[in-house]
Amino acid sequence: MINKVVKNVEDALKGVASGMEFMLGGFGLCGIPENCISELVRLGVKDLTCISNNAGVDDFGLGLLLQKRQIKKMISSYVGENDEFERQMLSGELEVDLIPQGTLAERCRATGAGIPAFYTPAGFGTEVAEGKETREFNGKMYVLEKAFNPAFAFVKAWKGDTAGNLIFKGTARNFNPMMAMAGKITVVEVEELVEAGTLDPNQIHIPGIFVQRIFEGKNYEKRIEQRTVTIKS
Amino acid sequence: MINKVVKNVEDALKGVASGMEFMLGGFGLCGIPENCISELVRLGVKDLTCISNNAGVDDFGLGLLLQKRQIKKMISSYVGENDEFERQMLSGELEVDLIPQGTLAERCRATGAGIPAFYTPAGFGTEVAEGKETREFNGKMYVLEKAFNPAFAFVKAWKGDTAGNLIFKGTARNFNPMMAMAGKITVVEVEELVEAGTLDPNQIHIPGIFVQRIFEGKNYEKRIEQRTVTIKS
Amino acid sequence: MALDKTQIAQRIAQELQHNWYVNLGIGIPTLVANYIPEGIDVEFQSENGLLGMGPFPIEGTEDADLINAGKQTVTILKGGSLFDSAMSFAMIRGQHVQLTVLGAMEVAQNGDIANWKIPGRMVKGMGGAMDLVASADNIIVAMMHTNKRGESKLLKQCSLPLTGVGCVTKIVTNLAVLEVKDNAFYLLERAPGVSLEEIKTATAGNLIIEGDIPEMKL
Amino acid sequence: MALDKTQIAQRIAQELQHNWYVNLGIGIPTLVANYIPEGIDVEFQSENGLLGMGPFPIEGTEDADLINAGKQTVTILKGGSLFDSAMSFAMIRGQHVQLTVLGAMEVAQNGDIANWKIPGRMVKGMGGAMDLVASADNIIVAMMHTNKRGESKLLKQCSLPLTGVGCVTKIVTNLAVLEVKDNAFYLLERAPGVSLEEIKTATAGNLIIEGDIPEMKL
Repeated sequence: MINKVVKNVEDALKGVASGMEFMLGGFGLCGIPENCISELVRLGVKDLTCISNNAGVDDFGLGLLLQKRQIKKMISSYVGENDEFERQMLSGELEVDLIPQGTLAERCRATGAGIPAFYTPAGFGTEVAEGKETREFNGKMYVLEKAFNPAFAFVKAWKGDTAGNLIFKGTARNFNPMMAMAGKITVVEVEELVEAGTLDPNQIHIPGIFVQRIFEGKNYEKRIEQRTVTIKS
Repeated sequence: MINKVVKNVEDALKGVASGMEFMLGGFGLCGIPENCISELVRLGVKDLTCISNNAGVDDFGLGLLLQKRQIKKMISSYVGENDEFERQMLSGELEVDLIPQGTLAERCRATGAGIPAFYTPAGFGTEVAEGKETREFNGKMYVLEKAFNPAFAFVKAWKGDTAGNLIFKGTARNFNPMMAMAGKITVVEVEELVEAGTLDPNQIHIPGIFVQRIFEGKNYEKRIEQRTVTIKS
Repeated sequence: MALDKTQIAQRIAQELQHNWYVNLGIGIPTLVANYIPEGIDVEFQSENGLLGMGPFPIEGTEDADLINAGKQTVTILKGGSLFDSAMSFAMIRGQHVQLTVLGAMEVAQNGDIANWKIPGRMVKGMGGAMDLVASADNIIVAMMHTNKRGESKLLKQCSLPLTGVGCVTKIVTNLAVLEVKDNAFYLLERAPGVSLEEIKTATAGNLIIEGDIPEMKL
Repeated sequence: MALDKTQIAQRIAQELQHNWYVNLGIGIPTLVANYIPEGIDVEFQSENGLLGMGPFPIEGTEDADLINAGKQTVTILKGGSLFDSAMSFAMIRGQHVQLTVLGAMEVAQNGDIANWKIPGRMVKGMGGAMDLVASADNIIVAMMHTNKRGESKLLKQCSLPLTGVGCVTKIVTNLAVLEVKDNAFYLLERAPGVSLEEIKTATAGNLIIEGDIPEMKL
């Protein structure tokens, strides 16, 4: 059994440097790698390109890196809910590449799966397709989209084992599995780290082969962006 | 909750006709839709195109359809272990399209995922790439491969619920999940059919949205092709 | 009288058919889930990775790990499933979702839709909208017939950057139900008490009125 | 003396490095699993959907739902995982597998490999071989140096239909260990007691012999 465990978040992020391209899992604040983001803030690495569906809120998630101006470019599908982001984008400090959410997900998967490019209907006829090859298949038009090449992927899982096998929970799964497949170095923080052999091999969402480093995270806040409830009648 | 249950294999295969293109799950004899294959034999439909990684053995799996000369064309990655297959192929009765296993798997996934085409390195420089578009990405050569368009996909799962959610077991998973995604009509036979709500939603391999018809199969033989064992010392 | 947002949702709910999987966008579309007709089984897909989305959780049971695409805490119904974003958009692109309902800033008579970007204003992103409109066969737009300045949102052609081309099949507004085909808006129903004249005035694109146009029933 | 198949597997096992994921083809490559060096952790990938493949099951415990790519009943080790074929080839194409060992009918000095088809004979198919050789950075071929008719299998160029182009990095035969680079076979080691002359005679492609060539240690 190949052991992927690292001692702590400091060891997990060894090799991280300014100017790098990262993937970061999560949808909104759900399933984000909180410990890795904190450590990126502490390390103070700059000029980062971050591939992440969203950009956090002002004081949490990727918003923390934006506050410190550590991000040069965001590659996302939706970046609302963040005033600092808006300020930096409108002032031109921050580059933003907006891409359709499904295209983002598929490009992440393609990266990990050795597919350099694929065709998708999303964005055809819109500015998203500008400068890209378009093509007809069976009477419908498609856009050619390409894989990424991130140096690190930072992933949050629910449970993981010492062999790097991962299980996600609820909708905190979102982009995390494909990003886990895509990192040249994939760093995973889990809520619960267990011994290899504990998890049912039939129920593993992402096999350990994709994971280079795993550690048990601490002090998860798991903030809720929109707390909507039904009041008991 | 949308209910996908049909009474039996007869109802499950309604609409099946000669000349159609099918996908059939399984790797060797592992995870094949035994009940659906028997029913196809009984129905006597002919001139079928079968997309399946393998072609069964002489007297089991797709071999049963070959015996009755119901198959016009096989699309597979490996068709050994079958004398009748060899005879029909060499005599020209049977058309065979051999494609790399990973390409087959990815083409099945692409079919279900609305990806009309993708690039893969497999087969570049070989006869598999003849007549296909090839292209360089990042200094490496790739072949353009396209999705299928099967009328039916026949899938075997371990457990399924009335909403069509599926869980596979062991290496009987193989091609079944992608084929389940790909069928215009996906028919699933399961060893155990349970009420919706019984399976952990976090542990479902294929969501019911991909499944049109589900039923509990009978009399599974689950033959082993190569029984290899360690003798206890 | 023109419909309010809740009534628009109510009218759209009448379009639901038995055994359909449905993706509801943020805003008015979300409200559609409250008006599922009796005897109709539908399942709601949320593109962040959830099928069989249920109502908001009972206070105190909300789970940060279970949200919808609008980032609201939700529940999952019996028979629901959880999956990753690649699988979620495989469902969408692969046309396994039978109906998509979403809002729009503009719809053109050829079915083009613009709903993600206003030049010169902060752009938040298209999220999953471009995938949804490029893939679905059946797209209903839920919106007000005119914008805040009183200008028609049903146009000969969109002036804003597009989200998708030639994709909208039906529009339900506060004034009317319209089908989009043959490069025109075909009026199907009027909001109760709303005159044809009112709808004509509010529609900048090519509006086709054939025969008697019934009032909506809510 | 020339190696037997078991010894070829034994020699290849010396190439295994700590923490490598390895895909072993059918035949001689399968035997490599029996000779993992002490202190080296490796995991075996079987392309039908299994990582952490273990030995054959104890008699009576074999499971029809747990086989390897050669359709043999196997076991799964602690820390192993099960997945579908698309995920399996995502691992392979995405270069997450560090070593692929497979057999061949012919290897050319430019690294081309032919191992799936003989014109005029029944063709069984390429299985996963084309994906493996097109994707892996590190491909070792395990084979006899010559075929049954005594003809060299290490050629200037392949005569049979190719499985992959310019991909083989190393060859271990019954006679020698060779590196494939710069359009030549570089002799690295001889089988115990096998002469350079014997290897030269059995190699039709461009063979480079630089300095002393040590004997293999098994």
